[in-house]
Amino acid sequence: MTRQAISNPLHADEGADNGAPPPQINAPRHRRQLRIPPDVAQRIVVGGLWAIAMSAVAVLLFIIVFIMVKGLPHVTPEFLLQAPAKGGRLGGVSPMIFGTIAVAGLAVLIAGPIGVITAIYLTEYTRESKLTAFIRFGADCLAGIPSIIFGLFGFVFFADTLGLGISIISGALTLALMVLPTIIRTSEEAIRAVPAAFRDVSFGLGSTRWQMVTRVVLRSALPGIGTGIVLSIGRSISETAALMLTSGMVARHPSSVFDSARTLALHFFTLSREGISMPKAYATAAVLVLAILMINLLAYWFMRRFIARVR
Amino acid sequence: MRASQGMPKRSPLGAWLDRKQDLFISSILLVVALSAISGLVVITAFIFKEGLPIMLQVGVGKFVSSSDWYPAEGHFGIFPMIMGSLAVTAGALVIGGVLGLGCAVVLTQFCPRWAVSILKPSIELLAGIPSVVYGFIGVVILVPMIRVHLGGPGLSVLASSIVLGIMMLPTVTSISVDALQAVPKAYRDGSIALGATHWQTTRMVILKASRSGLVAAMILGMGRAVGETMAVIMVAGNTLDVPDSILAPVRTLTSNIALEMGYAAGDHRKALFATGVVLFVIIMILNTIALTVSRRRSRRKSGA
Amino acid sequence: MASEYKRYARALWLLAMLCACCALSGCRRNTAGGVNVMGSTSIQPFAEVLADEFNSRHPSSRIDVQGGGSTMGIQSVTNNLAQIAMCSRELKSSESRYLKPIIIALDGMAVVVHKDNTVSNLTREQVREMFVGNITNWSQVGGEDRPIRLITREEGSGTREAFAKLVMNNQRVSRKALTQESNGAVKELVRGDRAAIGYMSLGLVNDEAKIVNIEGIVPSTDNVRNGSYPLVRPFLFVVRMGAVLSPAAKEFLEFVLSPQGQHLLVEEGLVSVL
Amino acid sequence: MMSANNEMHKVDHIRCSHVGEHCATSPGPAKIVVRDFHAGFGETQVLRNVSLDIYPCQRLAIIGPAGGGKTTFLRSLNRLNSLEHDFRHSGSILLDGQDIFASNVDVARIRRRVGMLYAVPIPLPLSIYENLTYGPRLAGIRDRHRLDELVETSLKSAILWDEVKDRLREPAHNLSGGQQQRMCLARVLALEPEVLLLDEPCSGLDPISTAKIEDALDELKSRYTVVLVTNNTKQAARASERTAFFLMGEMIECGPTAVIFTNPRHGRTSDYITGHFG
Repeated sequence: MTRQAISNPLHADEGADNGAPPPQINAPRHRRQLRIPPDVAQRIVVGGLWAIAMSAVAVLLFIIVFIMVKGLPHVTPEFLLQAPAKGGRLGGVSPMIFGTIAVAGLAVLIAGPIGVITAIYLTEYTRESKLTAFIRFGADCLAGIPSIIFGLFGFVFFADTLGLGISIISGALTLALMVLPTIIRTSEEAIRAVPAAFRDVSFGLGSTRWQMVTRVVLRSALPGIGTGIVLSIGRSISETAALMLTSGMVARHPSSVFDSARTLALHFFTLSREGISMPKAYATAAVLVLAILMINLLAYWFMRRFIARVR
Repeated sequence: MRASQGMPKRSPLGAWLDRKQDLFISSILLVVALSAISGLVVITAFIFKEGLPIMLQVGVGKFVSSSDWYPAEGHFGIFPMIMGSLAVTAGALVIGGVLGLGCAVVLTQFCPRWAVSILKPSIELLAGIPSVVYGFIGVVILVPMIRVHLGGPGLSVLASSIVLGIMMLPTVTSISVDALQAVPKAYRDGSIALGATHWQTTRMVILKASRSGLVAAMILGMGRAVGETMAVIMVAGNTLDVPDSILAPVRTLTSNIALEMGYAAGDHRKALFATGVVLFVIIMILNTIALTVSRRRSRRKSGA
Repeated sequence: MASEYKRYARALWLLAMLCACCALSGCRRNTAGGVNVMGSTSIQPFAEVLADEFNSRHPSSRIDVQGGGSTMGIQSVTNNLAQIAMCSRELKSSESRYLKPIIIALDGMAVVVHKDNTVSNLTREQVREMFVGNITNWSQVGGEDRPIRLITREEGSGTREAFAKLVMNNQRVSRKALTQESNGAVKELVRGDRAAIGYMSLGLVNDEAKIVNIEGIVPSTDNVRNGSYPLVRPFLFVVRMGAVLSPAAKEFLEFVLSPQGQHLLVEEGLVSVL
Repeated sequence: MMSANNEMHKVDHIRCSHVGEHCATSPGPAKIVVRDFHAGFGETQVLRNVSLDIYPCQRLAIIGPAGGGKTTFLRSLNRLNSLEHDFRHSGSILLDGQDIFASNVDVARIRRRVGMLYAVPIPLPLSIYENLTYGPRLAGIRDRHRLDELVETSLKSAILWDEVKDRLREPAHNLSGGQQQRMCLARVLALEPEVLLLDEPCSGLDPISTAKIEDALDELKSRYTVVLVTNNTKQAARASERTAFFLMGEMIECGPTAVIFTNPRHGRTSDYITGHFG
């Protein structure tokens, strides 16, 4: 019904085929049956869509407010600066803040360049072939493998076989593998969306392929690539299962990348699920959410500056 | 040569390098790409190597279709988990897909600029919230709500679908937004010029033109939902029965793996890897379906 | 503008290189004074308390406590990634051939129900019939008319294995039972659901849930220690047979079994083995 | 075919001496020599047996109905077609006597010497200044003053300098369509190319912008060899010394513009010019 109403103005001669007088866009009320005039449909749909978008924002606000109300009262300067004691029942989360930054940061530093380069290779340096389709397919499939399996792989391969031990670097490498499919796919989509004409022009002005890629394609694909990377940072920060087995649970300031470190998410998980201390758990969650809030805002601010400069 | 006198001359070596640059860079990129891809291949091989033998030993058919999961007694059947994963993912896709796509359409089509600058980052922020926090809030808020108002244990397909739907929303939205934005403005203007309303244009022109990107968004979102572990363990209930309603508790493939991996040894552990293999295959099938659907449609379109 | 952008890029590169250099210069896996303890997530919080205390007494040594689960702990000990494993289940026969278990504490297991549940005593028989699925309503054991909601732990967890052995006589737990992966999760469910029954580590129960007496016996520390309370499981530290432990590891084990160490565990709600 | 070509040469030489006043230098040997050039993509044959000379400091207009291979021909002259993986060709194209398809050729250099302007303006997502310096920078020019100078002279040549001299740092997107196209022209000129390829450069523009582009081209003809593909026969008549007519992948005829438009040898040429088809 909506479909008909909608398709009519664009195929204005449709009605004529059925012997009815040609419909006039200005007089939609006289059409057959229940028909919603397009402008009304537009209003309904747009209203509905806005409701959907608003509900998403409402969920976000609810989560943030809930965590903040429950957790912020327990977030004190000492909480941010002290190491935990008594299995987390006392003390703070400073080693976890550090560990989170180290593990997630390192993971994205590893996976980001590799993922983007792979995407560049797949889009700009090879032709569409069975192989590229296969790689894309494999990446999509891996995106759905539960992180615990990545964790086990990381434990067996990085920690044990490569002898890196249960350490920040093992955790970061495992996380890098986990987010790699996402980075590759989002970068690929972003690069593909760059108009082909830009490539033509760049070549026409005497660029090599590499110059074309770095100076034109990457620049216009940057917001899309950035989205993928921000998503990956989010995923890295919030990961628990894979890190439990690779970067470990030691609640102490690490002194090198070969030390074990516990992340905030893991700390929150232990505190809340083992029922050790709810106030500390909420406080940890509050710190975690605040940190993510800050990272996103920062990334967003950078991106906007960049886009403002480019467009 | 008059015209190019301003251009610096290259040494013969430099010129040769310039000429061969594409080749060099291409091979360097190839190495990096191959290392990334080999990483992905190795982990795939790892899963299959650990999981396939026990699966063949039990018998693939029995492993997939039996409902008896008693690892201590050597019974390995994951039919309920397969159904559980499918149910939860379908629910999540309905919720997350509708929400995510809705958000993307609003963001790209019906939204003033200032609102985009609030909406988009908040949706991306949702992606950064740890799954344990989602699961935790699910347990503390959503589960009691379902238990009190709808009955059942609260831990249920419905709870997991809602939590997963919200978790996949940012993935779906951000990729859909990119796809929708890639549609040339001329399409939209052209349609509006033909008298279509904004919504008609969106529906008939923009959504169609960006279909492949939207499908990719759904696939990636679905991948996130199928593969999510921690939040699902917390809110799904993890019973061994096939769920008979959306209020029934459910165990998914991922939660099966993550629940027991920490303690499993021997055949039990291998059976959990085999669960991973099944998960991988399911995702493969889902992706294949999605790919062929989008490809066939686009072919029919271009043929018409 | 382009050069400005390039300068940013260059600065970023430099920074990244610098970070890499720092990270690499810090490249030393100091296993010298470090002891890895890895395994069961239910023992982990207790082990952390022990390690904290030990580390503060011996600043030169470092005890690292990792989670991962009992099996991961045993695997790590086997592969030399850790010196001590924490295990909340009993060793499998294949494992006990080359591993040595050390009981560090006993953990009573409490059967817990909702605070408002009127049932306060159950026999082992009744608990078993509930978890098997033969008793399905609280009225059958003298409570309100309300279907019973079972909450169990995941297959393979130490708590579940102990429960299976001590209560279930190795009968299967009903398929309808909700499975939770931690003590805290069981507690959270029981706290909110009037129909629920579950079991968890005694040391972690607080006033949010109600502990049921088993066979009329109150699950107190004393009753656990003197053996009259039936639901007890050991917490194990596991080392490799014949492995040469580092001095720090040895000292740590000694500390755990010493009165001070045991006192810490008792404070945390466990039952001493002394 | 060859003999026809030779004939044309003669005609051209005569003609060129007539139009000598347009040219700063006298028409020496051909700048670009195309011989027996065939080209296609995959299974599709697009160009058949094209032989053509393009003389320095002259404007050659290529006209013909759509699908005649004009653009493919143009894109062959700076090897842009080689970017398509299924592009194949035979025959030769010589630029100053050098085969541009030879294996030891620096393609980027060829493209700098043979600049191209597209049918629609395609500003790169950069500022106006960066757009203009894009090519020179790639060619290795780093000197700030030299770049500034190039920007100014090329913008002046494209008759755009006065309109944009105060907004060089703005994104090029902000310009109007006609201004964008002139910026694109300036961008090519900044490379100081020897040959200019223009692919229907005015097809999307209003008459005023078209006039401005044509004015700019008129000033440039003394310094550049220009190949202009156009659908607009009037433009071809106005803005070229010689004209070639392409039909269905073949070059039907080529000669002085005045001759082609008044007294073509082939019936199909006159049909096209008088608007009977295409």
